[in-house]
Amino acid sequence: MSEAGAARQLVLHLEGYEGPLEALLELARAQKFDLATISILALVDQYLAVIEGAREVRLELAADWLVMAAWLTWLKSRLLLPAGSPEAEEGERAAESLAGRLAVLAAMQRAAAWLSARPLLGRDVFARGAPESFVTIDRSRLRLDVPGLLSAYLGALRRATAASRYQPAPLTIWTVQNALERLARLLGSLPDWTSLEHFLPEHLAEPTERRAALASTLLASLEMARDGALRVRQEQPFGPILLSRGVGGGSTR
Amino acid sequence: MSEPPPPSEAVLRLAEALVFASAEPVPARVLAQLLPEGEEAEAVLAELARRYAGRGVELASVAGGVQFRTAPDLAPRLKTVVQQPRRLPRVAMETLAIIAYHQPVTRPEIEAIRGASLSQDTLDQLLEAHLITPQGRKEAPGRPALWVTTAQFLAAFALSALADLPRREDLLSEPPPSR
Amino acid sequence: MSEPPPPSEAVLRLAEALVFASAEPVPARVLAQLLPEGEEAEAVLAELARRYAGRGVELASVAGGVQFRTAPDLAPRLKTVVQQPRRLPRVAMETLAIIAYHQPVTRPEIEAIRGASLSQDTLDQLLEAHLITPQGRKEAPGRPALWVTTAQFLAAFALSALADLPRREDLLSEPPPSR
Repeated sequence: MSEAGAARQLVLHLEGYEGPLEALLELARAQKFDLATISILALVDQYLAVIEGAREVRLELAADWLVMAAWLTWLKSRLLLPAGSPEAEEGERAAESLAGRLAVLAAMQRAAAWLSARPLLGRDVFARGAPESFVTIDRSRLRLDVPGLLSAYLGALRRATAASRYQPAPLTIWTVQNALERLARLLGSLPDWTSLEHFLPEHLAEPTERRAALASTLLASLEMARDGALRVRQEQPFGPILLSRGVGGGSTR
Repeated sequence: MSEPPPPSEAVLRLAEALVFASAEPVPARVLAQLLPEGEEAEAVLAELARRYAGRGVELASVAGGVQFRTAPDLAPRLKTVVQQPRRLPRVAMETLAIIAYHQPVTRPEIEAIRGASLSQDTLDQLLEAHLITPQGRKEAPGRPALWVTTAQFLAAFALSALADLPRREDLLSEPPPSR
Repeated sequence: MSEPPPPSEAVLRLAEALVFASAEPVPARVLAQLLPEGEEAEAVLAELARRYAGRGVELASVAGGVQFRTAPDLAPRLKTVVQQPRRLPRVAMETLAIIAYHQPVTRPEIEAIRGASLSQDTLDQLLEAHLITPQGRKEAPGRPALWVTTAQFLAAFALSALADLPRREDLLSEPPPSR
């Protein structure tokens, strides 16, 4: 009876809580709130009853409330097992950890209440409305030093000479089109699965150029795999990407 | 050991003027720079606090210094004349408490403690009030920002240091001590 | 007519807090709104002024009201001047260095060395700081002014003579310092 009463009350106030953990804490408070002796099992039952009740009223219950309900159902199944089994111990640990989280949240709520009860500057106490400043900042002097002078001189000379001779280094971009042509050319000569990297052009020294070429080659291989000209395989995340000729042979240009 | 002589009136006037003029809490060492040899800044401030006790304006120890503030009991009557900021919502106060006790702390850590996601609004309210500030990043995936409380946080809640907060152990069981 | 009774301590505390917390001078009529029946705002402020007379902070009558002000004799002792020397902007520093190494040098020559035009602003900054001065004119078309560094330039950089600067060859034979 009292349980149902608590449940109904919470249904009405579901939106008043920031999240399921806070609602659980509120339910725990209803159990006289001693986190050391709190009955996690009773708490789980109450929460599940609340969620069940709420679902009857509103179908669109937020995901984190349902995730918590699912987790608590799992916890309950563990807590009901005979003591001593590994599963039961797992349940005990999870229940302890839940009690610990509730205790921390309760402590932080008390801390917030303690802070709120303090005289707040600007609300309960006021500082001087018109403070006087006696600090004058003197920025009339210059900070000068020889290293600064020299580096400025060298900077000016360097820039002046660079300006007269500067030529941007040509940036080699291995386009998807390049990669498609190269793949088509090389694929026919390869009997077996071969790593994607073997299809990169050899002359790329810069790491950025290599990475760009890798991306283009991957795109090109996906393009060709779609047409059935080749097959692409990767055994595990971040593992090497392997290519081989398509079963259909595909069209090579 | 003999009792040191009480601070001179001239020195008390100077300290009074210095603390009155300043917009921020004044640390004892700032006063010390202005004092003649042999005068102890701490002793001068203690005497000043004694003289202002019970008056409409009192000397409070906050954020590592001292600051004159109106007496808390006068607030209800002053409020009608002096402008006041709006109250922080409960969620913001809880988030502030979590940052105060767990700093430096990341946003996901705050969210884990509250068991709810932290809205941008709440973060903005605390930032706007200058109560929290980011300080560095955690060396973890995504390098999330680490949050800490500010000196304004101490000043706003009349704390002289973070150590003035109730101990965590005390918060875990008993109701917080009222002061 | 009988003398009115002196203001109560409670009323003096309130007035003290109000004047302290207000950003603007407080007119007697604003205080009057807060006072209980029978208390004269003028009399309260007069008594407050009397109590603060001679202290580090005094109650001053200013435009339209009263305000706490630092006692005039203490203000000079509280004054601190914080020296924050400026750095010369990069362009000015480069120009100064070119003049130091190539003097006497004309403006077009400076521009040729920097590979950029030289604004009057930059020259003015250096002239204002007494670091450079014109000295004669070059016998060339347009007779452009020749620029040299001054004695103040040497003093500012703590050099006893221009020869104290590293030679150009010393600077350029080595790779430029990485900073």
